Amino acid sequence: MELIFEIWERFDRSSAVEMSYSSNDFNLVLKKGTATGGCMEVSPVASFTPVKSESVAQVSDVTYVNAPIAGIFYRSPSPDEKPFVMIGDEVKTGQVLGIVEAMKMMNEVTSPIDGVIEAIIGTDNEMIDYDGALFAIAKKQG
Amino acid sequence: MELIFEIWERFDRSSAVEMSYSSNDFNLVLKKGTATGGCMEVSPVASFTPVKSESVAQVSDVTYVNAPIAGIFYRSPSPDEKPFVMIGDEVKTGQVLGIVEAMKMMNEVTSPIDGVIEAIIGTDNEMIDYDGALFAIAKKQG
Amino acid sequence: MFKRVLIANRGEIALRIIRALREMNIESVLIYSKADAKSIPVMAATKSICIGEAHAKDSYLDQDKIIDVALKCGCDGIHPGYGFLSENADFAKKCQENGITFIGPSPELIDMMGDKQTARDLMKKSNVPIVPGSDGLVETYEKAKSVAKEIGYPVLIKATAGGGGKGMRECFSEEELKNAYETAKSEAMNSFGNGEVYIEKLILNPKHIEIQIIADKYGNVVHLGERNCSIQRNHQKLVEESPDFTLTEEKRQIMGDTAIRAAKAAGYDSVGTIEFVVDSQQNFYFIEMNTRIQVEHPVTEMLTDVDLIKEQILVADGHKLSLKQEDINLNGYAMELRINAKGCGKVTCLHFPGGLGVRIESALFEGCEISPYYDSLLAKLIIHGKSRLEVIRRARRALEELIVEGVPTNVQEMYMLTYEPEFVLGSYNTSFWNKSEKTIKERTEKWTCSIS
Amino acid sequence: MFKRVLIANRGEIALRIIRALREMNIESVLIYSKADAKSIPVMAATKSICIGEAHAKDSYLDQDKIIDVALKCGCDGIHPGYGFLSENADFAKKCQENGITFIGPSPELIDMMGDKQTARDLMKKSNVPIVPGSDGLVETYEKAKSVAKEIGYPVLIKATAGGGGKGMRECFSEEELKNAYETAKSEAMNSFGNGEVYIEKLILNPKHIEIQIIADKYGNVVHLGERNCSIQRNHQKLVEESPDFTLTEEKRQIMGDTAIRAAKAAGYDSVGTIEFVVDSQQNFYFIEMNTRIQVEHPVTEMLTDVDLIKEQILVADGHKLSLKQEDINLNGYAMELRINAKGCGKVTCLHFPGGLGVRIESALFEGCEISPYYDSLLAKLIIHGKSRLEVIRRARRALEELIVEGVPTNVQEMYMLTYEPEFVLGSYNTSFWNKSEKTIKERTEKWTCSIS
Repeated sequence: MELIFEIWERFDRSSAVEMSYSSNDFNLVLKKGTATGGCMEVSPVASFTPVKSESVAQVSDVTYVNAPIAGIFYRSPSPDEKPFVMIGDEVKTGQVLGIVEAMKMMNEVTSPIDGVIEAIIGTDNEMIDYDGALFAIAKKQG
Repeated sequence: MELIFEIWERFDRSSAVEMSYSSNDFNLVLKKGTATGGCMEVSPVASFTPVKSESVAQVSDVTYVNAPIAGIFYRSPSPDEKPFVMIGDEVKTGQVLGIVEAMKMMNEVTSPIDGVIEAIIGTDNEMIDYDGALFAIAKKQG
Repeated sequence: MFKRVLIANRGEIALRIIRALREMNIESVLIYSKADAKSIPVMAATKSICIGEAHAKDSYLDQDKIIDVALKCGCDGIHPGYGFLSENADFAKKCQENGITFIGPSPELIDMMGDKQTARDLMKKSNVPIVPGSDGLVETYEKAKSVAKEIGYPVLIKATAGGGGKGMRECFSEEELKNAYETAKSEAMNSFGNGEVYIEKLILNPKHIEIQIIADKYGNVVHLGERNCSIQRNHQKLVEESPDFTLTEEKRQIMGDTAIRAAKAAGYDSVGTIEFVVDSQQNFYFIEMNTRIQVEHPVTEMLTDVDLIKEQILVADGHKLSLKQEDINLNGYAMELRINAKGCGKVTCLHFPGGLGVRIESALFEGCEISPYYDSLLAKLIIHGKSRLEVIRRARRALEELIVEGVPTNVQEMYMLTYEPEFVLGSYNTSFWNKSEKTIKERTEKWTCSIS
Repeated sequence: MFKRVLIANRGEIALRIIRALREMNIESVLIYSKADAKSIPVMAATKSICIGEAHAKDSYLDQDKIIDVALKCGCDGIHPGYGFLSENADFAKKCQENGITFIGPSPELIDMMGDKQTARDLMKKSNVPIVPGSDGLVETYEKAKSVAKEIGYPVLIKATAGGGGKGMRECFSEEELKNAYETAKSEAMNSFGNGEVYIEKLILNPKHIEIQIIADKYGNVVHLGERNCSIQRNHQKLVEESPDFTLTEEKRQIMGDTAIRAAKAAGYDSVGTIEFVVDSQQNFYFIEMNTRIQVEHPVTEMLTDVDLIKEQILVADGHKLSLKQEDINLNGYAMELRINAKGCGKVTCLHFPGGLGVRIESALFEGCEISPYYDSLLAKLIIHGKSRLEVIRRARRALEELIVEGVPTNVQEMYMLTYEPEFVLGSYNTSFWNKSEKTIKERTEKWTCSIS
């Protein structure tokens, strides 16, 4: 019995969360409070998480077009010209929607579907993250 | 039986939230109420919480007799004499069950009900916390 | 050396003492109230005994119960922390009578320093500057006039029976004196049935500067520099720093020597603090001595690398002071920011800052309950750096990293405070909070959103 | 002064650099991978840009993308941290070509020190002791015999094409030499198709001791004492301490001066570390120079009160070193314990120790995911104290307070390590972990149970 208590006391003093012991005479299992789930929500960083894509995930039948690379997002081919697309425009698969400039390369961003521009999420002339959402396109019905 | 309660008491005092014990004679599994649920339960100190009342709350119709003061618990009036009560004894309201010695005063611990001693939780001759459980008494039926 | 020490306290200071004991290989026995059952000190101590209900009088102030537990658990020392029984001479005496070492000064010293008039007399005898005054009652206007002339205007007329500002009059010139004297007297008579008044010099907007000292039982005393504790709200310190940015090296020396003289005169033998007010001309006057470890002791620890709790325990145990005055160097700058709760609740999210020059003293944990029974101190953020500006910038980034959710706190106010020009310049005095509170609160409201 | 610095790193060192920049009033731009989107550095930086997928080659090692982001964001400096691009001369050169200051030494210096033979030659010329050897190929047994005789037994025969222990033979006497020489040669021939070998003195169970230096662009160099990094598992450091407990003051001086000489010979101009092996007679031999900030730099910071990251940034910006050798005092003892993950998962409960002498460097938070893509370092526990024993006891109590749940860690092993007699005595060398691993693991298993 003394042995059990000695083990136990050591266990308490240690930061172990779980232990088991078995001998000819007995088995002993000890665990400390490691509950599961629920905790991540109050984590300090949950609050600074960029949740753009998630926050708009409720809208169904919408396809997001994301940046293929981190770079500067341009809505028009050159400063003097009109934007490639405006909200409400119908677009075809493969149609150029914008440009992301990175490492002196102009990377065209094209539409993956036929649809209507629902939202323009990227800001013209500003840095966009890799895989950051640029456009939301509503699927054309029927 | 004494052994179980000694283990039990140790469990309550310890930071473990769950334990099982098996020997030739018996198996014992103890868990604290904090092992499940949300985030508060995974806090470092939740594990040290004495949750006596919760852990035994399943057993119905049992009344706990707690220490009125922090002190040394004595099961008998003097070292040479027999304990006031043994497990299984019938006790009457007001009957002396034990003594807690504090500040050179002998504080009698009496039964609040008519019943049967179900468990002796306090350890003879050892320090007991203020309001720490000493006895469990099963209410007399009828 | 002590074998087992009982800690008659709670919260961060209990944890601080348990840590020191653990590092000294001394066992710790913590007494606690039912409200503190789920607390880190209870977990961290070698043994913890619940002794009563939440109200301090039933637990942390219950002297007999505490002594009883100490005896039953075989403790040979009791550390009272700060607050509670730390400056209670009766308790120190009871420890003594029961053969337990009270980790602090003797009951006689606590008594002597606890009595303002005795302390004042002792200091005067020891050539420690005290706030000039009438040294006794001023029975007539004529005497008032001569006393005021002697100590110089402005003066303060105070009723011996006074309190809460009643029977107290500020007086800036002889023209005002007659009226002030009579008003104070009659107000005191009306309010307390006792018209006795005395006169003290009025120190306008002083700095509150204290000198940390440590003394052993053999008459050795060293001082560990000053702390500027002038940022106070209702006499509650909010920020403490060391060294004081505007104190000259010469004045620092003189104040340190004076503190040592005061401690030696008292025959002091533990850690303690000599508190002074300092006027705008750097004249300093003794106000009182704290015969305990103080909340803000870590500020001094950061500068001197002296572990004050360990030293306190060692000198209580009869060890000779290992420090000599010439060993004490004030290294860089340090500041303590007190993070206080402004209400109760459960801490739902907790994240402490870390990194170079950041020390946290706190017993908080995620999920803990802030109860209404005890003081509101949640955490002490102690910042150390090479220059005062580095410390301020480090404090800002530490406050930015600090997250305490679920309980309203003063974190945002402390952050805004670090941007107040007077604070940045280090030229503030005890009027700082009253002057700055409005701006700080407005800015806090403007830039943050309170947890509702 | 820099206006905006890009940090090309992650985890605790990214946070360490962001904090320093924040305290210097310099904006920080962090590049990060998708795996690190929910991380404290991403939150703490002034601006954070996701540049690619989790694999380092798509993000933290993608030089062109990093340079591009730095240019687009108007950064005038790039801090590479440690690992990743920190010792990549090409990257440093690209920074230079794009008008961005690489916060580290010049590409030429990185190249020179990265090439073992060039570094060895430079050190030899500069009178820095190197491990004695054949200085080139040993073509015949006769030459082997004369070289071995000259440098003294034991010796190590190494294939130039060798690796992984193949083509390597230890040899303790001339009797063993012929066999060892022939075996190494034929093994190298069989394994690598190249039978060329050279000979080096075999240093048995050396200490791994490194000297921290800092240099500016004007030829000023100071050293900041040594770190003993002999506790390693598979060349991965686990514990680093300073000062080394067994090094004589005289030897410390000589090693420090040697490190300065080595840095000056190289024309070095940033923070850096000169690594030595030290045999049981305290003979020391240069092995390599690290041309970056190291994981264990906080150990030195605790002793010297020098903020190495800030100094590194300042000298990179062309500031003259503000430190002089005579200003550097090693104050007390410090130790770093590396807390590593032994698997992946989500941190479900986190509690860091605090209090006097405890510094945490970590980007952990409750709820964070430990991903398999990067190194396993979770937190650095840095302990400072007046004596080595105080540091060890403080480390124990800090490890007792530390809670990291949800991810398997080495916390228990580190705790058991602090009780190993050889560790407590401070007399260990690089053989420590191999000798002690079994005991430590057995004890860890005996007293704890791993999370299954």
